[in-house]
Amino acid sequence: MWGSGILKGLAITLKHLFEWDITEQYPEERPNLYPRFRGRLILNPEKCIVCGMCVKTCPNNVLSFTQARLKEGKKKVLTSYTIDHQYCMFCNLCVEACPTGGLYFSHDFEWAAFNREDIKFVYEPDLSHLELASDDAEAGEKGIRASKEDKNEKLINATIIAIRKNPAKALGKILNDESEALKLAEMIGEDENKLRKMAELIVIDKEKAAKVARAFLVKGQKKEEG
Amino acid sequence: MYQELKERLLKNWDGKIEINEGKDFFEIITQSEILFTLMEFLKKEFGFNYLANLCGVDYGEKFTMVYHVCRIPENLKVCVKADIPRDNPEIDSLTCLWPAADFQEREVYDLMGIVFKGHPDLKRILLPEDFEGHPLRKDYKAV
Amino acid sequence: MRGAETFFIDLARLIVTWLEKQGMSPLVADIVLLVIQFICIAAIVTVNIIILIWLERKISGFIQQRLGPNRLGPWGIFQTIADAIKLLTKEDIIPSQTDKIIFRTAPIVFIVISLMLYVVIPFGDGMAIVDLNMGVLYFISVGSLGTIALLMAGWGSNNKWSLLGAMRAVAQMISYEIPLAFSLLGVIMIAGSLKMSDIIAAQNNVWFVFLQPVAFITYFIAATAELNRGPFDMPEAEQELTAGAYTEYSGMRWALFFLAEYTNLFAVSAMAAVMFFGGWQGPWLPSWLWLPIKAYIIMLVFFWLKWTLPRIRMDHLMSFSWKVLIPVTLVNLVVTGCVLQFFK
Amino acid sequence: MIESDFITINVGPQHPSTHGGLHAETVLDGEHIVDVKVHLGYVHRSVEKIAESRTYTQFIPYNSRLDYLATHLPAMGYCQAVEKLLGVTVPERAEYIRVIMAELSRIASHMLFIGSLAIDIGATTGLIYCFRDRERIMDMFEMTSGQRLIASYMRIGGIAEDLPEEFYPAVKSFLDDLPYMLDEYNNLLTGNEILQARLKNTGILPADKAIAYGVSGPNLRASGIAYDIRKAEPYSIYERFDFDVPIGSKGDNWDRFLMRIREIEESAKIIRQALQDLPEGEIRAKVPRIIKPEKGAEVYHRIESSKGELGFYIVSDGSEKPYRLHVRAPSFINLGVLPLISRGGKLQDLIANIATLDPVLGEADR
Repeated sequence: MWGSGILKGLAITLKHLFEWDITEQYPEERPNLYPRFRGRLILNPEKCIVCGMCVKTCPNNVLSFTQARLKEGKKKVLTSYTIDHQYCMFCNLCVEACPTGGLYFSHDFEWAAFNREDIKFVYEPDLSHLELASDDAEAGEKGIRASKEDKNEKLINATIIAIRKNPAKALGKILNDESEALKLAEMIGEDENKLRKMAELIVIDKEKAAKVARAFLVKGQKKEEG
Repeated sequence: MYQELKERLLKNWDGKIEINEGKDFFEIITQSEILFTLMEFLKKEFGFNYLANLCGVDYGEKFTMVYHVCRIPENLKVCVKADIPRDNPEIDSLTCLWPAADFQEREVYDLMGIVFKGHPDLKRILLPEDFEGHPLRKDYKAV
Repeated sequence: MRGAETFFIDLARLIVTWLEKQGMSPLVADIVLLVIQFICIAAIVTVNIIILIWLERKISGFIQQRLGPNRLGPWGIFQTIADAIKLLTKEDIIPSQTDKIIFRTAPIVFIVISLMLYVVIPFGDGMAIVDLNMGVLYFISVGSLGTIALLMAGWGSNNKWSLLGAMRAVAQMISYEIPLAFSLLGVIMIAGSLKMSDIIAAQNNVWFVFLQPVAFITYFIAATAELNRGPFDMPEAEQELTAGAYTEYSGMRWALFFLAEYTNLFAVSAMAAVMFFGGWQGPWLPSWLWLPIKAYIIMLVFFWLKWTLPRIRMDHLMSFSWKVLIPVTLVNLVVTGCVLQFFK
Repeated sequence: MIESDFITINVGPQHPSTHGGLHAETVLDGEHIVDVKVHLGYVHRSVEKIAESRTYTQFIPYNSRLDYLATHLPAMGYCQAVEKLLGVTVPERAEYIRVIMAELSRIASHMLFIGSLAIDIGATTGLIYCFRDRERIMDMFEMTSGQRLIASYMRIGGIAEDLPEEFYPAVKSFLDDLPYMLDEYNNLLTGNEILQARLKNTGILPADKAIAYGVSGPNLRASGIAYDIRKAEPYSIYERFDFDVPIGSKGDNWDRFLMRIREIEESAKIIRQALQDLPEGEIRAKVPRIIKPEKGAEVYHRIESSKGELGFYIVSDGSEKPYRLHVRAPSFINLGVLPLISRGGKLQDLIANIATLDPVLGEADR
């Protein structure tokens, strides 16, 4: 009251006027970084087993890579790895996801650049001494998406075999009635094309597969009647 | 309290509403036509004075408006849901009951495209005025 | 010691005698001397401002536990010079919707008015450029002209923020003119003269700050408001009016306002030193050093206040002037008059 | 005859004291405010839409970007909402660490509030002192999570990493120094007559209006309503701690300012208790790598963030991504009351009103 508060405030500022300053003079004095500090995201290619977990966990599509298979042993190798730092949120999810500890954050924080491309990290190992499987080299170009398609292909083949072996069980997944499933299997018969299409549908979109199967059955029934 | 509320609600709107007593919220599923009277009833008769949250959910063939209403400081809480047909997304505005609904309804209108009848100033709030489409709808395609 | 004391007076005399030897009439020689003096003042003011700006930034830095400018030169003393060069070379932007003539003249008017204040300030024993016998009156009246410059700036900018700032400036400066003048009246009553040299001479035995403490405080507050410094920086009010009257100004035009503010600051502080702290009087050092020293100490207090206090609200500011300061100064006047009459 | 007219000025989106991209279209009669219209959306990032294309885990770092001043609070709210959806129980130690982090975030946010209020009403130095002290909390965040401002430390089912050794002395010394820090703020700001004159009796928000407008958090409590979700509906382990809910009397700017200072003290109390009881043990519950809540499950989880009631409404469709995620952002709804409390005041009060409502535009616009 009556200016005493103002005087108290003035005393505080006067006290600090003669106090030691706390500014950290940055380029000369280096900041004290704690061990967990997240600077630049670094890949240790030696430890990478090309599992793609980091790409799947990244929320912001920072990471991408391409892969190839060795001719002998079918071991996967990395052909390139890209970390686009401009989208990175430093959330640490990829580091936590990496099963071998191949990704980590360094303490490097001074990486301002003039171009967006300059803060992109691209790792391209020298693979000339390795013999790559020829067909996989192409697939490797498409990277993770290719591997996904690869996976689908396997599943489709498996489904075709399953339908041939036990149509009631395999087709029963999309049709409720076992007798209907058997009928459908009969109608598909030995037609490779139809079989493959059905298997594809089952793998990619089950609901659509069910619809198609039902339509197919109805059509078949009409044919029989007509 | 909740028991009394349940009895009164069923007495007033038997057949038109459905009541679920979840572990978190006392849930009332109602229809968009009677939403306003129901809310008015909740506010006037049971003193639910605090509209905590409202938002819309796009379920494909229909929208659902979800309201979380509380009575404070006692912390009694009710969740009210009302379905809206997709081809005619209209529902009564609650701004005259709770001014808190003003901004939130504008947000739902902006992002979900639900029209609130009786809202004093129903304009886009987060997106620019000339924006086309309602991004939180499931059929919205981002370019 | 004698030589140092009269150095500037001897120099002036030397110049006049030399000019007269060249065959000039005494009148012309005097006019030439005046011109030289005014140029000197402009130079002193400029150098002074460079130091002042650096000092304020340094002080504010220390108060806030920062270092202040420290990159250019030792302790950053060349920072202001670098800033001045930057401001001078900056593109001159005049927004298209402004009232061009008023917009352009406002900063010039402001700086000229603030330079005019220095005419009556006695920098040392017998070192006022013109020792007017109504010096205090001149100071007050010229000082109040600054309002017009701010109003011109605000109006000419054709910007609503600037206009609000200008309106605030006018309201504030007119209200604080009165307590400012009233608080000086007490001093004038004791000294019995409006002449600066007489007032300083009257403080031979005791400084007026001890005889008129209330007047000093009211003068200080009113002067802060007159200078538009924090906590009374209404017309500028960065956080509310986004720099108020100066919003549209940039580069050197803006710098002129800035210069004028610091010029005013020094003038008002020097005035406080003259009126309350015995002017150039002081032991050991020559008289022309004492006044700047006293003025600088007063300015440090201005800095200290600005970097401590929040900005007062406009209506509180006005009511503080009309409801507190003016009654207090009036009572002070009455008491001074009574005491003077009693001891006569 | 002098004609007079109103002036319309745009306070923001580029203005020194609108705390980001807030745009208040203000109609002035001289210095008096006739009307204020709030325009939002200048930092709209469609977080709710982003959530629909991210898995539950991937969405965690986006939360801290909502209220970047209290980084752990929104992340904690979101993780708890998902845990509620899954029915996961978080280990004791993780709960305690979460509470410590949340309360530290609250202190950091409130310190910034005091500082930014100070600078908004012209006391530049107050800001620097508050930032100086907040820096110590930021250091603690860096120790624990590696990030200063927007740490992604919370995980579904617990936390990312255990506390490092150097954290304990740091937090202890911070808590020991906190009373001195508050003393300094009180001497510099709270006791200052100019500040009191500017805050007292301005921007008055009566209790009934506050409730009707959905105002929550310290702003609601300043109006005299003791409603704190930590007490009213204890989430996490808040029922184990002994703390008070400070309430104001009038609901003016002054009350809202005091609320923050007193809440810092209460938060410090909670942290002290949590540190004392901190058990050893697991820091993360067993949660499947791919999180798929059951189809049709939905949850509305709310926590007491530093700004008010922060709610997450999540609807699941059985897939690994949320079907719909709605954030009930307290800043957004608190801003709705700005016209009400500003009308009839002065232009300078508007600045103080914005400052004491404490909006974070990242959260308001989402």
